[in-house]
This record gives sequence, structure tokens and C-alpha cells, in this order.
Amino acid sequence: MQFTFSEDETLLQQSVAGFCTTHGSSASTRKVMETEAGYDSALWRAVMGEMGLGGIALPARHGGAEMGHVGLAIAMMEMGRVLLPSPYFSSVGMAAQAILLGGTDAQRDALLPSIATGECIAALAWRGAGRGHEPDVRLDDALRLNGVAGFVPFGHVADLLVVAARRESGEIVLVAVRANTPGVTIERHVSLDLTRPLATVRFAGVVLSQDDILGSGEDAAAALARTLDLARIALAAEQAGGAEAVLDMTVAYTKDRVQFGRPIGSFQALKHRMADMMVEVETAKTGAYYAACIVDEGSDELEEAAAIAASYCGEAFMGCSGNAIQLHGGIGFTWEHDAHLYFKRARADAMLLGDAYSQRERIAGMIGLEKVA
Amino acid sequence: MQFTFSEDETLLQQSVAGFCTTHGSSASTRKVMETEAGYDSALWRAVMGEMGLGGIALPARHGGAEMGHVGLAIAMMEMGRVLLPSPYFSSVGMAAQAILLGGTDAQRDALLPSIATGECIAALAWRGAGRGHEPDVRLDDALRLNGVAGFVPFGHVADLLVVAARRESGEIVLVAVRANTPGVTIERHVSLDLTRPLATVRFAGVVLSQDDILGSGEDAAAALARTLDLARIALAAEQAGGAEAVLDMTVAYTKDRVQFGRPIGSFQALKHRMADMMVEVETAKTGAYYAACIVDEGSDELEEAAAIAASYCGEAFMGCSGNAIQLHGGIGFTWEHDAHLYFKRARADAMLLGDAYSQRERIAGMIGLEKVA
Amino acid sequence: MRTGFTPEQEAFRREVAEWLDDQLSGPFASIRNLASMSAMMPERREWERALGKGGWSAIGWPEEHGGRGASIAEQVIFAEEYARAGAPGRIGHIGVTLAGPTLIHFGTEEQKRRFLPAILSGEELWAQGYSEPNAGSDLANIRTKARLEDGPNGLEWVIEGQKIWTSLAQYAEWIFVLCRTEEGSQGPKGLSFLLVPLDQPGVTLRPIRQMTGDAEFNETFFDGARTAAANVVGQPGEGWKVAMGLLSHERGASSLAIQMTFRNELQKIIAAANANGAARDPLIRQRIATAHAGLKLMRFNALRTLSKGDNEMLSRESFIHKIYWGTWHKKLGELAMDVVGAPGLIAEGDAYAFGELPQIYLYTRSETIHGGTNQIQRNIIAERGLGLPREPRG
Amino acid sequence: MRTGFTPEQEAFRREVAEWLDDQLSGPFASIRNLASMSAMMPERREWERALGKGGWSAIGWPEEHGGRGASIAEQVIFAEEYARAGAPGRIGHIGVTLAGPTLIHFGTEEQKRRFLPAILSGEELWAQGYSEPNAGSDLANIRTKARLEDGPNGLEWVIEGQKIWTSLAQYAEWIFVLCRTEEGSQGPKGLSFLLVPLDQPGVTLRPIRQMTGDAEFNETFFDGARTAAANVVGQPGEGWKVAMGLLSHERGASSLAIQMTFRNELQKIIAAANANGAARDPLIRQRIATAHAGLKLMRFNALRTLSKGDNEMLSRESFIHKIYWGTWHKKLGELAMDVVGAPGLIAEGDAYAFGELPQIYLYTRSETIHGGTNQIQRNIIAERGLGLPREPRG
Repeated sequence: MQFTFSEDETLLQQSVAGFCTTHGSSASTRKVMETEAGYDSALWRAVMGEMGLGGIALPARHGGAEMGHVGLAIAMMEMGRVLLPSPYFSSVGMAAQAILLGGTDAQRDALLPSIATGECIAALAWRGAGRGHEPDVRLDDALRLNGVAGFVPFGHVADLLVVAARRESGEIVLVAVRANTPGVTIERHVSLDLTRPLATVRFAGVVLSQDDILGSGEDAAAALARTLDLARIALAAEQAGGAEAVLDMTVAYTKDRVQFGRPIGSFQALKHRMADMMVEVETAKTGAYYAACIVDEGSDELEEAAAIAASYCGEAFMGCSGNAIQLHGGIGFTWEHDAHLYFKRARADAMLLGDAYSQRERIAGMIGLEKVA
Repeated sequence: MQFTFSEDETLLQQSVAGFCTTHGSSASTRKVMETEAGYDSALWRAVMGEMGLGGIALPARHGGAEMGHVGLAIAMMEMGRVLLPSPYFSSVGMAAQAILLGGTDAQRDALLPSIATGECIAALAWRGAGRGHEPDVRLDDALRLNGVAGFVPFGHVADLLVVAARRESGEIVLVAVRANTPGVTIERHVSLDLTRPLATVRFAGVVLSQDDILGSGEDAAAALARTLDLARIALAAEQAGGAEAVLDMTVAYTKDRVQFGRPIGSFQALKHRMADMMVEVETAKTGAYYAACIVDEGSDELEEAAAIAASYCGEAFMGCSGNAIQLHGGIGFTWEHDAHLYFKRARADAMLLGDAYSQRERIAGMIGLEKVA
Repeated sequence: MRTGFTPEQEAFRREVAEWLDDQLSGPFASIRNLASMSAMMPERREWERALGKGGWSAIGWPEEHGGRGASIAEQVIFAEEYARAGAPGRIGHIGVTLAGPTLIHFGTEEQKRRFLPAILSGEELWAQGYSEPNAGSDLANIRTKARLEDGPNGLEWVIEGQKIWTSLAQYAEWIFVLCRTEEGSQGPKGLSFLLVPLDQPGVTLRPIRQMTGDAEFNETFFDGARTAAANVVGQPGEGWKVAMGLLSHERGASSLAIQMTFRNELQKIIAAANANGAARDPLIRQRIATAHAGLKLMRFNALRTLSKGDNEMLSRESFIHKIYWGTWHKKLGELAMDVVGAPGLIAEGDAYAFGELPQIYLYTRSETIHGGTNQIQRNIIAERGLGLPREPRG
Repeated sequence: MRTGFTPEQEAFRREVAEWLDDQLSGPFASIRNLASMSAMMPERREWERALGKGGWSAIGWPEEHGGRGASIAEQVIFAEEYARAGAPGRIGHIGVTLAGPTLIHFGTEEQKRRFLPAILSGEELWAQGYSEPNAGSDLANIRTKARLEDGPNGLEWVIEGQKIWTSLAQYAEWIFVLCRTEEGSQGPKGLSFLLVPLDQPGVTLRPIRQMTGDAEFNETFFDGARTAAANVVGQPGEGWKVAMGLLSHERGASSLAIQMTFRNELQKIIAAANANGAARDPLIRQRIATAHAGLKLMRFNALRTLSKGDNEMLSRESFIHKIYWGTWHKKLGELAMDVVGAPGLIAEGDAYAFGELPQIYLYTRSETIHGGTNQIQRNIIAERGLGLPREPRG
């Protein structure tokens, strides 16, 4: 039992934090978020190359650093703290995991190293464009893809798309297809979360080869489910980082801002609200760390840990970022203050991989609550 | 639009409030609640006789005062404020309404006047002894009653039982049976709410005559449903009164109690908690008044108003009485302080006629939320 | 006590509804059901004029000042029908509900003659100038200054300073400005309530973009702005009293109109939930039912306060409206977003502009802040409603 | 970072589990899975002695003082296995977790020799005397006084005053009492930390009946109570420092044991929900799932703090445990009651004593109050965890 950073992990955390503080200022984030790409390619190269974060949770064989999901969580938490706009979560936290879990050795060898270096940006297209969480892309027996995938983070800059589709039999199939394949169109949207744009990806008779198929049937369904759980855990770390950032921002502001002759941070109503935020922040961090450990330890509690971390951290970040706006008063809901950027990230995060309600319903099943007496 | 007391209503409120203040002290309530009867028969005669509250919502023909359900709400609110221990709600707020709505003219004439004067204490036995809300008493074709009814407030002192049962056909039937009829046994329980004891009523081959049957089938089911809604509205008024009482008690205590060199009521965290309580208290009163008006105006919004008042007022009273314990600190959870009496009343009230969840599910249906797409 | 209306009041309701429907089916069809506060400004100015011409602009004002001396019940009815008809948010509301009543109460005869008719007719719109960057919750901490000076047009107030959250100032002709006119005064003392024309070189506006992407509010800079010496309401130095009288007007019957807007929003949420299947989610059902119940209760809370008339405006329940509706609406915004689901994360076009339901989500974050934060509301409730001791000042 | 244990630690876990199971299947079967804190007292005293004899009473104490010097991981394991085995709540816990560690840290050699062995062996039980009627949240406002006097047994402290919430005092041999020993001193100054025998004429107990119907706590009146002059821990006048050191022990690993109790309660709630159909209610399902998630997170919150060791006990997360578990448990009580439904309104017999699940509902109302109210916890978190400014004193 050593539920605290190892020396390596401490070093990693410090170096990512240092990087994010230097390169993730509010001014630079705001500049980048106004661009069409939505990320800074020089920064991307630095994150993936110099920092080596692209392969953090990958085996060495695929260009990875073997820091595991705790390492990934550390990276995500620090990036979440500054809302670093980049396809990191999409490419490394989602798509690469799908390939690792769902692909053959040959496919991993072929695809993962360039994702790890950042040369190839990948994205996971797994759900339709509506409110639900089901794939809405079909792969017919002639290996043609048709349909729509929605809410793909940084889909518009993806080189490679990992797509969850259904065969005519209804079976899940995971495929990897280059974004520039004829018949693929990608539409970038103006997105609520300004720092992580979403895209809709449309497939119109996209012709695949057998090699593009990562896997089918139960294996693919399991790989997809596990990929989403791993993504939830990585996202939980980001949410915990974001929640901590808005708390720190709010503490600093309320120590400074004077009303009624006192710093407003000395008013008990505000202090207690921030105290409650701190409880949520620390528990969110715990939840993210714990779930990441569970992955690295190969525990069979992974699904449970993912559902716990996702439901807790998602709501904690939404709650804390909402409180941050409230406690900043008038300035808190202006465009020029960063509070809304976190608030919107929190909302988008909470909707990306299924809501807290559905995660808790999963937990209810796991702990033996019967649905029908 | 005159959504405030008329002169008559103001007078009624003042007189009931005066009575309750005089006769409903903590000391006398505590004395009464330790007795087997659980109420004070002299006080009961005064409430029903001198005060004339027994017939407040009944037509003059049945010995009523024709002050309507607003009148009943006023009485319940004041009694709720002091937790006056008496079978008033059970006899007047529940059983009398069931007879009025479900019985024939002859039955009303025979039964209601003595309930109005308080000579006859009636109780409504409508649900089984488990968690659900279905009758668990059966009336066979030979007019024999068998089964169990649970959670009958003051059932142990009832002279007359109005029972909701099912015929062999499954139809609802409402019957009125004297408590001393052979085959009826009534067990008083030590109850969570010390000021309103509950009883279990058992029927073992109780033989009825045709005259004991108030009504059957859809009419009886409708009368029962409406009776429960009227009871919910009366109870909502009690809950609002109880919530206001604990707020006032808490305000008085926190103005007085000094810690850290200040009255604790000057600490913002406590002030704000009490402010939130006040919002709930005033809205609960609004909800009870509004629903009572809706009844008296013969509006078709009665079901909606009952569901709204029940769900809101129930939770408001639970919340406020819980907060009252918290804000009183250590003394708040002692037996000798009254806070727990209100807390327990709030909990019992909220479970007596169906929980807030089920009331909100009713509302969802009324406002057109579809269950199956 | 009763919730219903008399036959005369119901007849009045029909009259209102008919007039509104005529107008909004006819000449003003283009602005019916308009959600944005900043679109279609020329049409909305015309609408203000039409209200004035029809005698519907300020029915609660006394007849001697051009109103109808409408009873509270009639004002309730008008507000409800106005919103039910889908009439647009009033750009004249600061004049009608704040400036006008203040002038009626505190103004000189000359001021009433000068300003009230143009408010009623919709010719002059008003903005308000209270808050400052350092006087948000702590309104008495005002730093904007004015001094009397002889100028080319006689004795004039000359104003220096900055106001913030001045809604609609870009469209308005006049602004009322609470400012410090006694050198060295502090807190609520030494303030005056000035009426200042906006179209002059000494006034500069800077729009404040909100998190919704819209710029509904402005910062207004006064840099030697001028107004005639006579344009002070009440005595110089007694502006606080005037402003506080005005703030209590702000809490009045207007909340009823907003509730009809809320009702329309809730209807849209229900429709969306039925359409996309969210209505089958038991938690969503509970939350929508809670919202519906909360809205009904909000209406009856307001009717309860209004039924007591002006004399008893300080009963406990009169303090709860602002925090109640702000909090209710914020929750409605969260519910709206949860009903829409992930599609709410995507704008409808190329601008940062979302569908109506996600927009509620963003917009409502400000509603527990502006017009007195929930924290300030709770202080007021605790101290004035419950008589709890004040917080020691630092 | 890792959540798992080493093979050596797992071996230790088996050893603990085996010993506990032997005892609780054998001589102590009658007190296995005992919910009440006040029942079966003679057996529980025996149990304390058995723990002492087996060397399990205070495994975290240093070996030189009779403990095992167990690592934090081992303490975690012991606490978990203790609760998992259904071993009874420890009536020796005030001695083992509060008095003992305080003496180890602040006591003289003589005091250690006198008191520690009897705590370890279960021969002497302890009670705590901090709170007073007027020193609840404001602990420094203590009025109980003691002065040194020459008596028949030499120099003695003579104590006058009243303590409240002295749990287990009716069973204990000793109580530690924080009292004012410097005439006219105020606040945290001039207090001393005295060790006082309970069995003497100057001490009177009055049980405090709680809303559950039980009387777990007492008021303890000191009316010329006496203890030897040497029975002061630390310097006279420096009792505050000693008491505060002790309070921080109170927040330690013991929360892990309580979590296993919580786990058992949650299991019972799940079983009840499955049995009576509450498990089909979607909201109940959500709340049970939330409770389960919250409990897991509580455990890992504690492990996170404990993993840092003593040196970093002041990191942010170390402040959250009390408010977290108190609040969690209170919600669990509400959930328990909602799962049981109306049957929870009825006592199981003729006494005011309810089933285990409703009992949680009643009992937990005190848990956000005693040991520092949630309000005080939030002050501590805000000021010490976040560095926010202090509230001005009145």
C-alpha cells in the first residue's frame, strides 16, 4: 500500500506541471482556441516529442514509456488544470487505447508508434450524432462504411479514425481508417467547450480492406467497452485537475477582492463553499488516482473504478466550476474571465462518454441490486 | 385574486394559534406522548367542541362549519407548529373525508356529525403493513373482512374504522366498521413519531352488513384517491407549520447562543442556512394554501396541487427539521430538546401517504412526459 | 383566500389578450416569440411606441401620470398575458419599472413633466447606472463622482467615473447614475441620483461579452459627462434613499412576467424530452416534475406577496422571490442541457450561438449573481426577514 | 502509486483474520456483530483484556511501550479485518487512540509507566472531558477550573465544573479533563490537561438521552473532585497544546475501521432493498450506487492521507475526512430509512428501539455535530487547508 506518488511519478508530475504552466497560459490558450485547428502544432510536438507524453501508457514495444495509466492520469490532470488545447486526450487517451486493446500485433506495430510520437493524430468515432451512446455507422458485407459519428474531439485534425461500427449481423466491429480516404467527410463544429472542438464524421460508402478491421464481435465489443472505461479514467483525472484549478483560482480571487471592507474570502458563506469544493476536489483526485492504479494493477475492479471515477469526477468538476463563476460574482460570467472556459469544459467532459446517471446505474448492477424482484 | 387570508380566516388562524400556544406547550406534549392513549381527552373535547374544528371542512348539514379546506389547512398548520398530539388529522383529515366522498347521504348523516363533535374518533385504514401503498384487506362475497392494515395514525383509540379493501373481483371497496366489532384487533406501536402513534389493524373474519359498505368499484377507488389527496393537502399544511416552528426555534436559539464571542446567529454560514430554510418555509406555506384554495374553488387542478404540495412540503419539513438539529449543535440531538420531535414527525408525515418520488412521478404524467416513446 | 380572478378581471384578461394577439399577429408578427434581448431593435422600438399608444406601456402608473392605475390583480393579468402571447422582452422596462416610478415618487413636477411622457410613449429609453467594478455586492462603495460647474449651458453636473452592467445602454437615451457628489463622503452618504443623457462626448460605452457569447451589458465610462443641475432626483446627497426606493420596485410584479417565459422554456424542455427519449429517464422525469412544481409555487409565492398590497411588502415571503427564481432558473438550465444531451455541445451555425435550451444553461449562470448575488439575498433574508444579527464589518 | 498490499502484508492480514475468527467464533461469539455501543459490557471488558493479552490492543504504539510498532499499512489491515470480522466496537478506544498516544507524546516516564500498561491490558478504560455546555464548538471557552491544594494525600488538583458528551464515562476508570488552572485566564491560555479517577465522591455522572432513545453520552459534574498533583500532562497552563495534539490523533487511521462498519450497513441496505422491492426504484438505485462509490472513495481518501505518513498530515486532503464521513453517513441514514419505508416508523418491541436501518437514520444526525460540527470542519478546511482569512471575532 503506497497510495501516493513514487519518485518517478513525482518527477513526471513536476515536469508536466512545469510545461503546462509555461506553455498553457490563459493568453496562449485563448489565442489557440480561436484558430481553425484549435491546437498549436509546435506545442503538440513538444508535448509528444520532448515531453514524450504520447506513449506514456503504451508498452515500450510500441514506442511507449510504460508509465501506465497512473502516468496518463498525471499528464491529463496537469493538462486539465490549464485546459491545454490539444488532441492529446482524443489521440492518446481514446484512439490509441482502442488500437492497443482491439487490434492485432501487426496493427499495433503499424499504428501506435506514430501516434505515440504525435506524427499521426488519431481519433475515436464511436457514437452517433444524437443523444444516445450507440454506434450509428454500419459496415456492410462488401466492407463499405456508411453512417455518421458525432462528438469526435479534434476529429477535424485527425489523420486516422478508429471507428466503432455495426456489421449487418448487428455485431460490433472496430476499424481503423485514414481520414483522407474517399467518402470520409469531417465537419468541425463551433463547440460549447472552446478548448476541445468537436467534429461530426460522415462515412459515405467508404471502402475498406480486410486489414483495416481491428476486430469484430464480442472481442471488439469488449475492447470498445474497455477503451471507454480507460478514457473515463483519463478524463476523470482531467476533471480533477480542472476542478482543482478553479478552486485555486477562486481562493486567490476571494483573498484579494474586498467588499464591505473585508476580503470576500473571509466571509463564512464563501469560505464554506470553498471548503466543500476542496472536499470534492481532493476526493476527485483520489478517485482518478485510484482508478488509474486499478488499471495498472490489472485488478478486476476496473469497470467499477471507472464508473466511480467518472460519475464522481464529472459532477465534482461541474459543481466546482459552477461555484467558481458564482463566487467570482459579475466578472465570473464574462467572456474575458477564464471561469467559463472551465465550466464549459466540465460540461462537455461530463457528456462525452455517458452521463453520471448511466455510470451509477452500472454500479447498481455491479453491487447486486436486483432490477426485478 | 385575493391569495391572502379573509377576515374570517384571520380570526380562525388567531384563535387556533392562541389555543395551541396555550395548550400545546412542550411540557404538556411530552406528558401526553408518554401516555398509552397518546392524546389528552380534555384537550380533544376542547379542540372539537369549544373550538369547533372537527367540522371545519364539512357541510353544515353534517355539523360542519363550512370553512372549507383552507380552514382545515389553517387548523392543521397551527397544530403542526406545536405538534399537538391528537387524532385530529386521522379522524377529521382522513376518515371523515373518506365518508364524505365515498358514502351515501344516509351514511354521511349517520356518521359525520359525531366525528365532527369528536364523540366518535375515526381512522382510515387504507394500506398494508409493508412498504407498498396497496390495500391488504379482502372483503369476500359473504361480506367477511380479512387481512391487515398498517400505519393507521391513532388507530388504537379509533371508535370507527374506514377500511379500504379489495373484493374478490379485485375491485376497491370502502367500508365503515366499528372498532369493537368481533374479529377486529388493533395493536398500538411504539412509533418513531412520538406525537402521532401508529397502529396495525387486523381483521379476522369480521362480518359486515350491507349497510357498512360505503361504496365499491370505480367510485370507491376515486373517493379513496381523492381522500388521500385531500389528506396530503391537510398534511402539507401541517408540514409547513412544523417547518416554520423549527425555523423560528432555530432563529431564537442562534440569536441567543454565544460562541467565539458572538451570537452564533451572526455567523454567515448559519444565517444563510436559515435564509434557505425561510425560502422553503414560505414556499411550503404557499403550496399548502394554494392547494387548499384549489379544493375549495372546485378546480380540476386538485390532483396536481395535491402532488405539488405533498412533494414540496414533505421535503421542506424534513430538510428544515434536520437543519434545526444541526444548527442547535449538541443539544439538538438530545431527547430533552424538542428538535427531534419535529424531525421525527417530518419523517413520519413524509412516509404516511406515499413518498415525494411517487408524487413527482404523478406530476410527470400530468404534464405530458411520455413513458414510452 | 382564493386563487381565482373575478369576472371583471377575466374580462380584462380577454381584452389584453385580444389586443396583444392583434398586434403580434399583425404589424409585430416578426418579433413574436423573440428569445434574444439584442435582436430586432428597430422593430422593438416601434413595439414600445405601440404599447404607449395603446395605453399598455405602464398600466400600473397612476392615471394622473398617464397610466391606468391598474390594480395589482390587473398588473398580474397583464404580465401573464404579455408573456403568454409571446410578446418580446421590453427594452423600455428600465424606464417603465424603475426610472418612471422613481420620478413619480421622488421627482419634481418639472421632472415628471419632462420625462414621464417620453417613457410612456416609448420615445426615450433608459439605462441604469448603479454597479461599479468595486461596488458590486457592496453597492455603497461607489466611486463615480460628480460636481456642479458653471458651463456654457449654465450650472451643470460634471461626472467622472465608470459604471458596469449597464444593460441596454447602447440603445437608450438616458441613464440614471448614482454617484458621489460630496467630496470625501463614504458609504451610502453623500451620493446623488442624477439623470444623464447618453448621447454626448463625455460618455463612452464598451460592451461586455458574456459567457453566452452575447454582449447584453456594457461598461459605461463617464469622462467629463454633463447634465443640467436640475437633473438630480431628490436632494443632492440623498441619492441612496432614492436608489433604495427604486431597488424595491425592481423586486415587484415584474417577476410574474418572467414566469411565463419560464413556462414556455419548460414546455420546450418537455417537448424535447419526449422527442429524444429523455422523458423515459426516471431522473429526468423527476427533475422536470420538480421544475414544474417549483414554477407553480413561484407563481403563488408572488401572488401571495402581491395580494397583500404595498403596505405589507416587508412580510417574510416578500424577500424570497429573487433567490427563488434565480436558483430555480439555474437548475432549469442544467436540466435543459441534460435533456438535450451531447447535441447541446454543438452550436447551430458558425457563430458561438447555441440552441435555445443550451442557451438557458449558459445564460442562467448570471442570474444568481446580477441584481444581487444569492449570497447577498441570503444576507437580506436572514437580517431583514428573520432579524438575525449583522455580520461584523471588517 | 499503488493500492495493493505486499505479500508480507497479506500474510499479516491472514494472521489477524485468523486470530479474530478464532476468538469470535469461540469465547467471544456472543459479542460478534454487536451493533449497540452499550450492551454486553462485561463481555466487552473481557474482550479488551483478550486483545491486550494477544498483543492486538494497540498495534500502532511503539514496541518500547508495549505496542507492535506496526506500519501504517499494517494498522490499515488490522482496522479492516477487525471490522470485517464483526468484532465489537471498542470500549477501550479512548485509552488506546487518545489517552495512550498523548501520554506517549507528552507524558513523563512515571506517567507512562503508571498508565500505559493498564490501557494495553484492558484493565483501565478511559473517558474524555473536553466539551462543556458553553464550550462546544468554541472549545477554548472552557470554564471547568482546577487548583492545587494540600490534602490528606499530599498536593492535589481540586476540580470544579462540568463536562458534557463524556462518552463511556459510566464504564471508565479514568477521564482526562481539560480545565482552567490559571485564575482569570481566557481562551486557550491557562488550561491544563489533567488525568482524573472517576470513582470518587467528587464526580457525578448524568446520562444524556439522545434522540435515538439511547444514552451513550453523559454529563460529568466535578464538585471538588481530586487527583494527584502529578497527574497533569505537559506543563500546567499548556493543556491546549496537549489537547490539540490529541485531537489530531482522533482524526487518524481510526476512520478506516468505521468504514468497514459502514460497508456492513450498506450491505444490509442492499439486502433490504432487494427483499422489499426498493431496489427497483430508479432513484433508490442511484442513491445506493452513490453511497457505494462514496464509500470506496472514502477508503482511498484515507489511504492517500495515510500513505503520506505522519510528516505530511497537513496536506489538503488530510482535513476532509471528518466532514466527508459524517456527511456520507448521514445520507446513508436517510437512504436506509427510505429503503425500509413505512415499516421503519415502528419500533421492534415495546421500547423506543428501532431496527438497525432506521437506527442509522436517527444516530447519524449527531455525526455532523459531535467531534466538531460540519461548520467547524469547513472553517478548518477553509483556513488551514486553503489559507483563507479568519472570521473577525465579535
